[in-house]
Amino acid sequence: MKGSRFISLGILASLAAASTASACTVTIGSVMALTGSLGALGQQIAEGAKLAVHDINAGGGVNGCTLKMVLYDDQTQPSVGVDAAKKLVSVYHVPVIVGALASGITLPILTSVTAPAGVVLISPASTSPTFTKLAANGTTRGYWFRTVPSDALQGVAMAQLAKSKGYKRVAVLYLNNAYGVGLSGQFKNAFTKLGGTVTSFVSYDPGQSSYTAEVTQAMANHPDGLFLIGYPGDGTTVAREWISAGGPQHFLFPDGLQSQQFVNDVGPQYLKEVWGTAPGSELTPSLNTFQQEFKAKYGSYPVQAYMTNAYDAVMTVALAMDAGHGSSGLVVKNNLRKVTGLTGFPVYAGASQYHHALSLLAAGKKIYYIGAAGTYTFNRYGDTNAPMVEWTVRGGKVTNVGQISVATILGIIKKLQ
Amino acid sequence: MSGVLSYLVFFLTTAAIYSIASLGLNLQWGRTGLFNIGVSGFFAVGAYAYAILTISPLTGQPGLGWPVLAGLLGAMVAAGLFALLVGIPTLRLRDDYLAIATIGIAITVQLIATNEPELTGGTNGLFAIPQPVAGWLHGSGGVAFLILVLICVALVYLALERMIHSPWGRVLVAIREDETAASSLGKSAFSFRLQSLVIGSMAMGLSGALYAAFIKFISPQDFLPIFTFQVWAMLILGGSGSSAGALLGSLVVWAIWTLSGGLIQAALPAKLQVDSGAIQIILIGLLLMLVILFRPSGLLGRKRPAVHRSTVPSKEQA
Amino acid sequence: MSLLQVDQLVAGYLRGVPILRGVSLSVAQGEIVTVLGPNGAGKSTLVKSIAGLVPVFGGHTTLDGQPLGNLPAHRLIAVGLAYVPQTNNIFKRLSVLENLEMGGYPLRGRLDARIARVFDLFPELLPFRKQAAGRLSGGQRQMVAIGRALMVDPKLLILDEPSAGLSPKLVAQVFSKVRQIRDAGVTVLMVEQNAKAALQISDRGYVLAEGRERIQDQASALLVNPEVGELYLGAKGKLL
Amino acid sequence: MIGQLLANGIILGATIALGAIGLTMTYNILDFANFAQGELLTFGAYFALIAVSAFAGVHSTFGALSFGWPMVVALLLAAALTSLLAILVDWLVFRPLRRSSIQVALVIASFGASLLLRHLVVLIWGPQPAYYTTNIQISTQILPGVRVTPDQIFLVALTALLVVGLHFFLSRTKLGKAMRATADDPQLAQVTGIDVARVVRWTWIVGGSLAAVAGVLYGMTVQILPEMGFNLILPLFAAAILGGVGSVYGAVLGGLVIGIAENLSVLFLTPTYKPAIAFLLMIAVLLVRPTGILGKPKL
Repeated sequence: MKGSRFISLGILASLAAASTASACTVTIGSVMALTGSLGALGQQIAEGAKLAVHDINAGGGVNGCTLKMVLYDDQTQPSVGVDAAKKLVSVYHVPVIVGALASGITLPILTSVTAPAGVVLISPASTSPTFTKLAANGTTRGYWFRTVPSDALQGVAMAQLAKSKGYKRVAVLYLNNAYGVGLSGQFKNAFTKLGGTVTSFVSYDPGQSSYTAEVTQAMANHPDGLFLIGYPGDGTTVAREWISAGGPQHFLFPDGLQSQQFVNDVGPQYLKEVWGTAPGSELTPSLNTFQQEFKAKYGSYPVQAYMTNAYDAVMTVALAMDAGHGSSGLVVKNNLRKVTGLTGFPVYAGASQYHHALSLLAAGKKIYYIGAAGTYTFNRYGDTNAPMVEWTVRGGKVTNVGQISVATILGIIKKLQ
Repeated sequence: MSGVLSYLVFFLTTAAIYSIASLGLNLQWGRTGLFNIGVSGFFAVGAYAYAILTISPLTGQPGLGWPVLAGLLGAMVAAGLFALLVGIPTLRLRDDYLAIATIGIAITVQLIATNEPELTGGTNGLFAIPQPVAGWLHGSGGVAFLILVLICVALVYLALERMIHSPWGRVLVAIREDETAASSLGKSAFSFRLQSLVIGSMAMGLSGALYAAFIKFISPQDFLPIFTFQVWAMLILGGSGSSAGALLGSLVVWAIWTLSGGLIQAALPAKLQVDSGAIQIILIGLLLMLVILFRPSGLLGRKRPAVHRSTVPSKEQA
Repeated sequence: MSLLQVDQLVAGYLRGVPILRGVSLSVAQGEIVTVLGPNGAGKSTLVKSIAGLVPVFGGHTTLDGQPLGNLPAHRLIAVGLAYVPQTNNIFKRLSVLENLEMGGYPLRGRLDARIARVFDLFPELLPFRKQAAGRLSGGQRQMVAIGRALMVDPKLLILDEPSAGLSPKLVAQVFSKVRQIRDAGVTVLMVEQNAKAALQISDRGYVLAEGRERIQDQASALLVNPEVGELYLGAKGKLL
Repeated sequence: MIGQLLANGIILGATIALGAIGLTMTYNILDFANFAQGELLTFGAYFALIAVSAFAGVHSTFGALSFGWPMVVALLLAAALTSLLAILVDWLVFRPLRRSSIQVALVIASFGASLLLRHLVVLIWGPQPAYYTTNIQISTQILPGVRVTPDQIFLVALTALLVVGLHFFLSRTKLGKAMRATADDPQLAQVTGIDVARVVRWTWIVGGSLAAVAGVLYGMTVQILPEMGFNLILPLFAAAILGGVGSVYGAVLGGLVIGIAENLSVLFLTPTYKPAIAFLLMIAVLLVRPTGILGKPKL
């Protein structure tokens, strides 16, 4: 392809930073929303992923090489995200892309870029059930993983939590996207089967001029409390309008709203009775490590969903590369399950733990990574089961207060069928 | 195939798909003066029509499993019919009312795509969309599809050029320049404008169908108003009124849109990286405004002598 | 000495495509001068270019000895020139009174006396003073337009086809008002299609054809000039 | 529920009306659809945020309202700075384009300006929502089934006051009348001796100030977000066109109609279809009355 050299040079020059890797650098890609509707959440998630890169390099790198992560903004726009992914795959030859966040962007990247190219796509935030369908019909070719569970688990967990806290009549207000539709449906189904009543089931679109109509509709039929599904941003406004309109100040919040920023913006004085769920585990020391490191590096730690999942995604990918002594997409795909699960020697988050993992691997030991968001057991569709954390707001702070194990959730699901 | 070349194929495919929409817009705006800022709506109708017609019902989605060629034609027909539906009530209105109406309709289309899952897959979108010529030139990394798209571009280009330079096309320009004069010549301006809207929208529908086939997945998020802005930027930058300008503009604008991301990432200090998206859009906005300000006729636009605003008869006559 | 002096005026909408190709005319203090000509001869363009609404490419125009050059339209009022366009010559959504007030916009101080003078001239407008001007009849609107122009006490009043679209009875009424205005001391330059009625109240007239003045004479002479009738009517069909 | 939805509609409609007044005035005088009008609302809200944060230590509230003197200062500052911004954008972008006289370029440029300004907000203030105060007012029942907050009553009252004030400005002052005259017929205004450039400047000031107030009121009762103005721009256009471009009272009426229709629509449709209501209503009205409800008839 001599003729293409000139063009290649031109593009390389224009990309400036491309292919300047030294002899021993492993480059992975990341596509996340840094602007657009998910920008607020995405910026923190990206910091989570970057922290993992930092820890990995501090702990010895990947197969002795420096790990580098090229991060692209998808502007919360599918065509831009797909283009970014294609660029990462074609020009940077990345074996792995961490991302994207919104399912609507992750899906086209998966179908048109990463799966055909044999590149691992591992998302820390895309919870749509569609991925499971795609994996089942073979479209993903096994190159798809996510470090968040599908919505199905959380819906059930939340229904169980609501029931155990004595809620009988719950209004549901959900964000009208793949995440909100999936989670709200699962919740409604499970909560009804558990004997509760969903008094109103109202969707809202982000970027409305006002949400009063939705809130008014949700408040009809006298609910005990509100299950609000969304992200900080629009979610904050909806919550405030609910409070302002005189709705009962009893809230159920999912992972998307597990955010200190959200609590601060709504006003902790109104969030006295809050029960939340989120995938993860409060029991691991990894979360502590992550929080401390994050605070040390960025000044403060915003409790927010998916940051830990992004960190874990990068860590598991690096460990898979180490375990497989390579850095291709195939190596990652084949070894991700070997460094996760529940058997072997546990390793945790942080640079020193990563270093420890390297020595265990060098000694030929089987390890499993216990991440900041818990353990991971990837099934054949790339989905993971995760325990659910119960969280609440105590003294104005987002606090984890309990855990619902995977076994419990699966038990409930079985019972309900 | 070398990585850069493979990306180039990908890049060209996207730009070429955009260019078909921009050719359609050139007929509507550049030649007829129809102020359509609902391009994303017609694009979406084409994309969904193609997806729904061709997706195999075996995937458990709303799909008819038609052959891809029927899907492409169906997408054009659907977009054309939709344009007819939109055009009949709005084309008699003032130009900028048409603009607001079309952008409203684009949003309505997006809302329908979001809220009618039985028809459109809703927010989960539609996947497993068949791609024409996918199996051809095996291992070529999409060159076959690029060739198909380029053939479509060529066909649309030639067809539109023929129309533009026919007597029909000259009537369109006459209508754009002076509607009263055109009507007094006995031509029904409304009917000509409607034809132009429908034909231009069919090109947009084809563009949407090819996009769906290319990405193999569509969801309501693909059809945000920013898409319309991108297509307009392509036409304005390339040169409104010129089909060749529309093609060149698509290439240049899409290159700016995608490459500037990498450049800005490289240029910014790590601390500001999360702001890079905002900075990129600010720079793109700035660049476009500079083009509009300093080269209003675009790169290849014909320089029409501009009529002085102060001499344009007052609005009711214009 | 003439109040308005136009020498070899070249003007048009686009540079290189002049509509006026060297027009000269003069209007003396206290005169009514009418510009006639077939459609497309450039009559309206002539008055618009004097009023600063059409770019001037060549020639020289003075009012009361002061060069007008390319002064913007809103500055011409101060020089003493008021212009009434043929169409769209009133603010439709403003009341009659407000229309007159706008006529006096460049002036400082109270306008009551001037407004009263306009109503003296057009007493038939008085009942409609608070009504939106757009609701008035054609003849009344023409009076509002002229009244508005008179608010600044112009030296020269330019009227672009004041009789357009009016019934013969109203035409006579408008022209008699024009006469009254002149008698009050305002010089008038007008463009007319209605040659006969206009010349009857005019002192002098010009006939324009193809962007140049073709004939100029006393109004009474033009009325009987066979060439005028022929040019006027003969050329009409051809130029359309 | 209808009473509550109606009240919500009036509250939203009042905000839309304020924003649409500026839009309808510039639309008519400058003869182009200014898509950057929404960003004037956004900047208004953020300018006020600067002032409110600067007075963070001052504890002052008026009666039952959530704010006090700092907000008054903030409103004035927001109006002044937003007017300046509007004039600046006009001077840098729209004025040169008015000279080159390619109409669509103006609209596209305004769309570009909107994009640019919106992301400037993201860059300066960040993408997350902001609030003037973390206190939330709990609504009280004023009529059976109708609950509103004191701030919302203030919003409607201030809007009414501003509309009445604007009415006096436009019908009693020389500048106001000149504005109406220029809107009616810019060319005739020029011939009449009105300095149109000056009127245009004042139009931006009036429109910008009202947009700033609308932004602050919206920020006070809903949220402050970089996209807030952009999310409102389509209802603003619908209101301006519905009421008849150029008519101030039409814009107010249009705003109320849009606000009420959007809110009442949830009785028949899922609320996610709400944004479409404004357009369908607009198109329906235009089919019957192409110049809008209070638009000037073709004469």
